[in-house]
Amino acid sequence: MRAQFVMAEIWIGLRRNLTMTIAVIVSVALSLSLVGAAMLLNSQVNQMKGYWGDKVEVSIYFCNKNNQKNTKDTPNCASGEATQAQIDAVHGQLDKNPLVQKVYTETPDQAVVNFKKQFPDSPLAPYVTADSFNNSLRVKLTNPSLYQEVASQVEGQPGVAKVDDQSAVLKPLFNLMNTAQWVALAIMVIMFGVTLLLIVNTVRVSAFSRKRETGIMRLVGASNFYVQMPFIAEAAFAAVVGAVLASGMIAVGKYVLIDMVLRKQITLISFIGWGPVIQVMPLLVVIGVGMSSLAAVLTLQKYLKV
Amino acid sequence: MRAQFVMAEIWIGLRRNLTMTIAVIVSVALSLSLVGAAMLLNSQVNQMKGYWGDKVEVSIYFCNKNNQKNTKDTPNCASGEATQAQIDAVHGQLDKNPLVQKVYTETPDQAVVNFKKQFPDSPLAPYVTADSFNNSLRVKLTNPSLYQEVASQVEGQPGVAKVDDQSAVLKPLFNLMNTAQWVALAIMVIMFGVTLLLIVNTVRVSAFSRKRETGIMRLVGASNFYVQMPFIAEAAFAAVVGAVLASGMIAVGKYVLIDMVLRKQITLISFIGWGPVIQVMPLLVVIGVGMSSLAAVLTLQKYLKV
Amino acid sequence: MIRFDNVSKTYPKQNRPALDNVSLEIEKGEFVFLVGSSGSGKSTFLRLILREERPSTGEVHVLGKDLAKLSNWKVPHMRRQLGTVFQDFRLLPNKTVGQNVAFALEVIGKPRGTIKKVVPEVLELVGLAGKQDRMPGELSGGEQQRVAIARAFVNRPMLLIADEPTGNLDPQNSVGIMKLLDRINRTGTTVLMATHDQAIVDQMRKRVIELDQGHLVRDQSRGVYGYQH
Amino acid sequence: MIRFDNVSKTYPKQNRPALDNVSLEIEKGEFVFLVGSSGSGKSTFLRLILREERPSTGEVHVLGKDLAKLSNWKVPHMRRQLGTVFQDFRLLPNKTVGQNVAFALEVIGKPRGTIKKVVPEVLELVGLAGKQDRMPGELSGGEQQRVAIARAFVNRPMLLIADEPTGNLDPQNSVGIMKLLDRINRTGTTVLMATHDQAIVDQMRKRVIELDQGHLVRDQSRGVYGYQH
Ligand SMILES: Nc1ncnc2c1ncn2[C@@H]1O[C@H](COP(=O)(O)OP(=O)(O)OP(=O)(O)O)[C@@H](O)[C@H]1O
Ligand SMILES: Nc1ncnc2c1ncn2[C@@H]1O[C@H](COP(=O)(O)OP(=O)(O)OP(=O)(O)O)[C@@H](O)[C@H]1O
Ligand SMILES: [Mg+2]
Ligand SMILES: [Mg+2]
Repeated sequence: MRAQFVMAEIWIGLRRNLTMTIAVIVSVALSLSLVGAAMLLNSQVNQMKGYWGDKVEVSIYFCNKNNQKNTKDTPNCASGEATQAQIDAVHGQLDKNPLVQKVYTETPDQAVVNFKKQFPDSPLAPYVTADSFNNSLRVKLTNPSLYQEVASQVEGQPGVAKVDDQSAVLKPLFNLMNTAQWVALAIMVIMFGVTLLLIVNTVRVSAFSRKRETGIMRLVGASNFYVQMPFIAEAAFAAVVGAVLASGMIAVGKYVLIDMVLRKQITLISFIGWGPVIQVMPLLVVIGVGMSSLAAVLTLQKYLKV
Repeated sequence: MRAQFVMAEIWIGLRRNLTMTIAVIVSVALSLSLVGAAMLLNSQVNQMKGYWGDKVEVSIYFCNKNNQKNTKDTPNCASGEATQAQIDAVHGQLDKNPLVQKVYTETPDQAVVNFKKQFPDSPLAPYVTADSFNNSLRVKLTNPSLYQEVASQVEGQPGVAKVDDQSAVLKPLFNLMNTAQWVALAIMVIMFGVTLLLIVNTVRVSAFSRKRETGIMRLVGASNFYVQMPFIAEAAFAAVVGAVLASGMIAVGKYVLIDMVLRKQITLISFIGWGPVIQVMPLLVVIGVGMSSLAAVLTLQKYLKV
Repeated sequence: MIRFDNVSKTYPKQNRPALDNVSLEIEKGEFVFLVGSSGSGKSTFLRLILREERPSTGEVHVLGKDLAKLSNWKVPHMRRQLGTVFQDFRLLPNKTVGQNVAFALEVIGKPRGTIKKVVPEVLELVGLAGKQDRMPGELSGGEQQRVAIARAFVNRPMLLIADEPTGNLDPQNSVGIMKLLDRINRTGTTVLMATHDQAIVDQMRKRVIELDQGHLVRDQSRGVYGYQH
Repeated sequence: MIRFDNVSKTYPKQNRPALDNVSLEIEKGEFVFLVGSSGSGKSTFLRLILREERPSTGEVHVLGKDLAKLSNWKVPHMRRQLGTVFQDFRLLPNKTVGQNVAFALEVIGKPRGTIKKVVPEVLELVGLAGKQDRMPGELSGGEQQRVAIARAFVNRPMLLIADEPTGNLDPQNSVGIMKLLDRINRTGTTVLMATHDQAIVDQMRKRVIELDQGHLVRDQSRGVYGYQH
């Protein structure tokens, strides 16, 4: 009985102000979809960080014939192409270094294959031959930030053309991704704020427009629960519908943006799948309902006194 | 006198509901800053499109020594490096083609210089020598989409290793930028909607809470102008303050994000300067005031009848 | 001054008309009581004069104008020539007595000099001289109704409309308000007052118009509240 | 039933107290008129009993409980034992008569069976049998006030509080309402009624409590409205 009556009251409240209800649902949906988008951007960035973080390594390039001609850039190579003995010596040193986790060798032929795999669309691709590359060692460190210690040990050794820290190359990328995360966070906070304000306003309008009912309720001794419930339930209902709409918008957005557009065009990046999207959806419902109920309760504290 | 009284009424209205006023200002500021950000993203994308659009051209690579070794990729080069006569023949044909706007030549030495300028951070940079490149012609077309006609004329001619359409390479990039523009537009529309709803709600609360005043005003024969002015002016005032705050946020955002972070890390892209930012600011004020006045007028049509 | 020609008014979603084919005329300078039991249509009658409602059929003429032909934006100007008083005073609780009266002039754009002059004059007329700076909450109901009358009269309207002005007042204060309305009527202002107050109607002996379920059932000069009491 | 011990009430930002050191007691089953000119503190007196306001000093006991010691969340339960009626009826315009009365039971969580049974009973008691499905707008003021009384009485409260229940009614309807309140009083319910209506008070000859500017100036059994009229 109680439940049925309360439901009926909520329904009347929602219907009475249909435009208002729709307005709240739409704005909650819009806000939450931006919140969800920000969360997904965050997942995407984390995924990219993980993907590239695994690949961070130090590269040691040995001299080849081309470097000999071009001693301005690689002064260590004046004596010509690096010998296998020189390469082995460096390899041996690295194997003994406790900072080094693993050492791979890459011959010029492997380098050509890797290059073509990594940059299939590069305008250079047709001209890349084994001559363009050097023998090199790829070193995985136990702690990438101690790169400098390994580099200084190896740099200037006979036959070493150049020591390259890939993490230095990836650093701008990581910074960029960090920036993207901050922007996403900022948008999220902004949207939280806007949604809260919207709901507070709406509950105020609702409380104003139903002053008569609530006045009578208090008069006849309805408990605070009975007086406030319809408002809170209305706000929560609008939030649930809004969150569901937002989930739909996010799903459509992810499908169109990532699956139909980006994934076909940017093959280098691994994009998020449906997992994070599906995880975000219940979160949106929880956030929406929690926020709107909270806003409703706080607003009603002020507008519906005993 | 009239003006002074109206100002006093507006001031009373704003002060009476200080929390409300602050809430509206904050939400207008947040919404407009997202609107502004979307506009700036649009400017940025347009700038990038212009920058790269100018560079779209067809490249014709002639055979060099490396291609001869690697006839799988470039079967046309079996007879060895292209002669100057072959190059001139192709050049002459292109000059006669009405689809061609201009033809540049690029020697391998120029190619090295251009490569190093364009990709200073590339891991290949130290190994790139004139040997890596070919003689090539860069062809600017009157209409880039007719690339295929030019390509078929030139392809397979003696000495031609490969014909490359740069617009094909840039296409995913343009698609990506178009996507970014759509996303920005969507965020903008969403924020417009949310802001409108917020202002409508606020004006409703304001009209509700001042029913007594407006009732008396209509009773004593105040014109609609006098009755509605304070509400519209309140909304407009909140919008102006909100737009100013949004302008500030955008300026700070552009400085921190673009000038302090991105510009240092991504040297390939030309970022927008302060021009578009300064253009957006008055636009935000106009949009904010226009939208809120409109929302106020429409809301009042319903809530304050003669 | 006021003419009703076969006026009926049915509110939306109501099946019974609130006013049913009412025709009457009120001349300049009259003092008219509008009586009738609750729901008989008194307030509806007054709202039609104020053009807060429009008749379903028939014509309402006020101050020589057919209200049906009055465009919306001209309504405020028409209302400036009428004064209105209600049972619940309708004062602004956060403005002083003087500000409440001045408000009515400010919102119709009167110059400040005029306001400074006429507000104390009208407050003296209604017997509130010296209480200009009191808040409505500090006054008795009778005094609050005097403020409302001052506000209605400050613009020197041709017609004063009062909807149960003594409904919230005790008998003593009611008598005071009636004396004030009588004084205003003597200045030439037409007064039309809806009331339930038998004692007052019987005592004043003015023209009485009685409505019953929307029908005009009596129009009597120098009448009393009802036949059967 | 009700006991005031040296109760004073000063509203915030007011310098004059609305009630000043009032002490009195009302016994079970009494019928009490609360009279006094506008602003004398009648509504304040009633609001203190309903615990819509709290006294500045002094103690208010209602139904044997010290209201000062009643925690906020227990107030609704206390109010269920009181019935309240106001001048402006306070009905819900978009619910039928029956729904308006049932509403009072639904919001305090009464089972549906009880509601179905008691609503027609109480409507018959107040003389509205058969009008269960009418909307308030279709009723006369007197009938609307009967609905409000039915709502106040449906829970069979010990105490019925009425703040000028006849203030919006014509004399005929007022008499009907007074007869109804008298009938309710005869069932054993204490009735406390604030009023301006001299005719009613003079005719009923019940206990009269008079307030003047917040002071208790008269407490007379079988009294009349005032000495000086
Ligand atoms: N806004 C409205 N919408 C629908 N019906 C209305 C409206 N106002 C009044 N009515 C109905 O019109 C009829 C006449 O109402 P009106 O207020 O004119 O009566 P009244 O004589 O002023 O009564 P009272 O003495 O109670 O003030 C009543 O039946 C009432 O229910
Ligand atoms: N909420 C309030 N805030 C401030 N002052 C108030 C408030 N309610 C009443 N007052 C003041 O308290 C005094 C007593 O008011 P109260 O409403 O109790 O009088 P009353 O006897 O019911 O008058 P009436 O016959 O007009 O209803 C008045 O001076 C009034 O202005
Ligand atoms: Mg009326
Ligand atoms: Mg009172």
